[in-house]
Amino acid sequence: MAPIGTLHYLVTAAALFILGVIGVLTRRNVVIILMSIELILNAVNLNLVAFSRLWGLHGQVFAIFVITDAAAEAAVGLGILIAFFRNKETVNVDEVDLLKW
Amino acid sequence: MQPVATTFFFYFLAGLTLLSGVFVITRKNPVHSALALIFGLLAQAGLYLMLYAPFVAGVQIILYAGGIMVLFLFVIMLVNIERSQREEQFNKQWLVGLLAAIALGGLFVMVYVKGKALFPYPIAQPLENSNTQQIGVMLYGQYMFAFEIASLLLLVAIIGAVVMAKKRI
Amino acid sequence: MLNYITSYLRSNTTPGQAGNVFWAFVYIMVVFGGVSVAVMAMNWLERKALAHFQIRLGPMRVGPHGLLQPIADAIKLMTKEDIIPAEADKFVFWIAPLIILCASFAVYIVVPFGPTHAITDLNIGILFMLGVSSLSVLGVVMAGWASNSHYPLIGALRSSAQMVSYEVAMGMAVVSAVLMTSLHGLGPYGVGAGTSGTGTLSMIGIVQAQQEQHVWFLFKFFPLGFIAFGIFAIAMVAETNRAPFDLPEAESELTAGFHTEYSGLRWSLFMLGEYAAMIAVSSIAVTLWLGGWFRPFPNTLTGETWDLVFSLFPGLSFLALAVIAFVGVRRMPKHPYFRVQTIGLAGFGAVLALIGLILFAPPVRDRVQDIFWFVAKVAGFMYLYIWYRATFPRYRFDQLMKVGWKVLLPIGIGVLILTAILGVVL
Amino acid sequence: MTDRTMIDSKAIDPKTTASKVADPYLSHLELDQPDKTFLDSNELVINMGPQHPATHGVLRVILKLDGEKVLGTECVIGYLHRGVEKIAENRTYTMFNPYVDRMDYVAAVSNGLGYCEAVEKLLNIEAPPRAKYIRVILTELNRMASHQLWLGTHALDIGAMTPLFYTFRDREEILKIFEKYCGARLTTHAFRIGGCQYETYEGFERDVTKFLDFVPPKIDEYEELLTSNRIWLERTKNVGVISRADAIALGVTGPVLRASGVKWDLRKAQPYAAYSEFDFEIPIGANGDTYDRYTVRMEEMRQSLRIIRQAVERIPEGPIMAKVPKVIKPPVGEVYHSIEAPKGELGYFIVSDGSTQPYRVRVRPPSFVNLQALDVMVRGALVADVIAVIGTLDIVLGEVDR
Repeated sequence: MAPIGTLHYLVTAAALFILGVIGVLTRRNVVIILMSIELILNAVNLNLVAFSRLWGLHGQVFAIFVITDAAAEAAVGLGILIAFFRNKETVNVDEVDLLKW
Repeated sequence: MQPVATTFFFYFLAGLTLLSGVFVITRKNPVHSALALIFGLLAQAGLYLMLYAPFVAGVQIILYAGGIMVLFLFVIMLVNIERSQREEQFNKQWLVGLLAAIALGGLFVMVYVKGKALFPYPIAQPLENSNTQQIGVMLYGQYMFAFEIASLLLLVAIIGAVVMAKKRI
Repeated sequence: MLNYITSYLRSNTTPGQAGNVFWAFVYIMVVFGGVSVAVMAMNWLERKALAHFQIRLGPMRVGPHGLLQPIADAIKLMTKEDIIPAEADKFVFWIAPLIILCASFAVYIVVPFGPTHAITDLNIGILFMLGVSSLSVLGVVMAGWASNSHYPLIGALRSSAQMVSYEVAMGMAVVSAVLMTSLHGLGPYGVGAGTSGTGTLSMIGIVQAQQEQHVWFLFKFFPLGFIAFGIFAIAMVAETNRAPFDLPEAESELTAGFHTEYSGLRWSLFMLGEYAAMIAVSSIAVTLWLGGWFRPFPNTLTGETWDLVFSLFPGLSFLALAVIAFVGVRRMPKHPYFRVQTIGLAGFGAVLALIGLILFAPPVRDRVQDIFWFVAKVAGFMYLYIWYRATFPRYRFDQLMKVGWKVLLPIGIGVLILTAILGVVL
Repeated sequence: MTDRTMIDSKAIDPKTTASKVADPYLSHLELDQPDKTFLDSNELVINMGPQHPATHGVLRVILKLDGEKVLGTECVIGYLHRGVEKIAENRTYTMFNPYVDRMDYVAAVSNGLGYCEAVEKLLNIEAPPRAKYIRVILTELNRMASHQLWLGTHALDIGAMTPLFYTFRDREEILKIFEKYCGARLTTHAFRIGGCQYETYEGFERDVTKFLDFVPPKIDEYEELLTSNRIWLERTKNVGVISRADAIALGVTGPVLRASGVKWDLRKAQPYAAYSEFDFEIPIGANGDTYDRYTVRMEEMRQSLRIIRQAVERIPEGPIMAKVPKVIKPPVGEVYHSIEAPKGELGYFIVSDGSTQPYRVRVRPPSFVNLQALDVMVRGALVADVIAVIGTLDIVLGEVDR
């Protein structure tokens, strides 16, 4: 077996990213879409950390920022979801078709 | 650690990550999705450890698996999931989405094949024990401004989430 | 191969750091077994101590003074019917106790029982401990949700809110202790002043920092370390869902909280996880504030004589337990019906005495000392847990939140800031 | 919009929504919006009991919750209904006497006292002084026992386990005295119509005096565990408040009424037995919250001890039984007699048609009336407060359901 290099991690991250994109594009449940976004962010993180192995720690610092961002995104996203659910009684993203209610 | 173990653990953790990703986007029940995502995140923390990024791994566990996922589970329980399960799971443009994703994947493959030389096998580096400390120095030195912005962002997110989710403010 | 095994013994690091898989495996087995035994002992002790608080006898029937009661309980729980409610989500219901169990046992990877007696020493040790122990929230939430019933759901919501809230206060207290590792300011003995160095997150490193600074962090910057410890000591009780913060399983309100629908082995996994988590957080407190594996008074009572005296403690304590057992033998009723029990208790006492005598042997003595002091300190916390349970009424949910967010958290932040300021000034 | 119709046609989801079953008990809880979830208000309806560790038997409380906040309660009773009042119509006056012990089984002596005095009033006879003193001693001992049991279970409901065992230890001494006196510990059947059946046993006074010396430090011990305990204060102060006016309007009696600041105690207001001859205080509270009810009951225990001490010291010699006809056949008429039971006003309304059996017996149980205050007391409070309030009302389901 070949030794594990950066490329291995990059390929893993790319696959994870694609999975996330598929999730966002095809699912209708808002919760799962948000989770898919987390997958995408994680794929980015994996890339950053893998690169930080080659080119210094900046990648890791950025990964931490990305995690912070993910936390903020999840909080706001889920807050919107709850507000949405309270009004429409559904978590189907296709139903989000009004600008105002 | 021996190279064999490294290889094994990489494939194991990477496989777990991808498998859980697949489960996340295919499960009907959001709780199962969330469970899969948790395992994926933990596996990814393992991958970070293998990349000598213990601090990121720790943050991943404490924030992602322990914090954000609890938030997700909470919300899933609050919204009526049984109903959403009965609905159609995939939207009408799933084929287009799939095509777009495959195109994206093709792009990645192309980039990696063309730029393989850019990503050399990392030279065996010594164990970086003070890694965490350097990250701290960087966060509070070079990236001070970004760090403060991030804290502001979190504050805004807290307020935003409260405003959104609360019934009567 | 043999060399691979023995080479570790000559090194002075943990097996994880030495990269010695064999010894790491041995350590994992020992720690896992030890914690399981400790949980069983804790079970017996809690029932016994609680009973004596409450002028009862507690378990008396299975074995002398109920010593075999935990084993009998374990057998009972294993043979009980394992019920999964019809409407439950089978998979999640099945995996929830395992999550809790794994989370609370994984923590022990970095618990330092001695300078070399840990499975490994991560340089993010304390972060790892906090992170992994926070994972048990997931198990609680899932158990409550999967049961598909009102009481468990409310219990799960309560308990996850509680655990998440108290984690914040706990984190603040921990950070102030971690900060102290880098501040070599004036300890009570004025040693090491002005040599501010780098801090550490590693569990062994934290204890060693206390050694270098010649002070337990409990007494560092006097009231500050003490307050931080107090915050942690309160938050850890809340974190493990024990009285007086046992709302998630408040018997009188929610029957049994998130594990209402669980029975048999699965239920016992919850209990195992809970007790293991109690021991784990106590060991965090011991490591961070009470000098980990160091004996008491390392600064005032110095010298060879005192070292010798303190090194006799492990053996002496076992001998004392043996004496208690023998007194129990004397007090056993002389009826033939009790003969087996009397012999059993005498045998138990003899085993304890034997262990005590072995612990007096110099080579064993030196190696076991660290572990003994660590375990003794943790045991003190375990006793506190029981004491709390016997004494306090239960908080109401909003009061619990109030205590967490409006009392502990601000104090924690204040202590953190003051510690930082003091560290810079001194 | 196909999903919409699908949703509406589906059965409601049992996890997060209220059951739509037409339950007569639930009518006032306005459950007409069943398809709501956790996010909306007025959604969660919980059945607390009848199998619940904190409802003191078989009380079923239907709680309508908004999160943890209580929007309304409905008590469903009758799980322990044994038709005591109906039984009375088929028994002679004497035969019915033991049955009353089974109502408030933790204060059986008080029940017996109320019944015997009611019948005596109907017969227009009076028990001799010595019998009256014995009655006072036993009834007050029983009040102690009842309050001790209340304290233990109430503290247990709030989460303090230990007081339960302490109170049971001390209650045991009272039960021992009962056992020595009449052979029974719980449902004593201590009194007869016209007096007492048994003369006090040899050493009765010594036992009681010993108990009187033994118990005050124990009461201090309970108070030490609870009275100034911070958590206890937070759990009980301003919890389940009932105002003076509300308490009177709801007909609440006993310590619950007195904690709201009404100085009403039948032992003083309408003295029965020998109570007019003793000197004691009526403790009252100020706020009518759970803590006041606790302090009132604690003080009542001490006052009981005071009464018992006076009674033991002054107990007169003489007969213990008045002249009662062999066959009790009261004149046609009706009578209402009430006493201050540990839980409040215990009243007996007896209608006689001149035969050997009562035409109708109606009991006014204090627990039943006090229980009606539950809804007022817990509205807007949290679930945990419901537990505390049920505990503080000190209900006995045997008496509520009869």
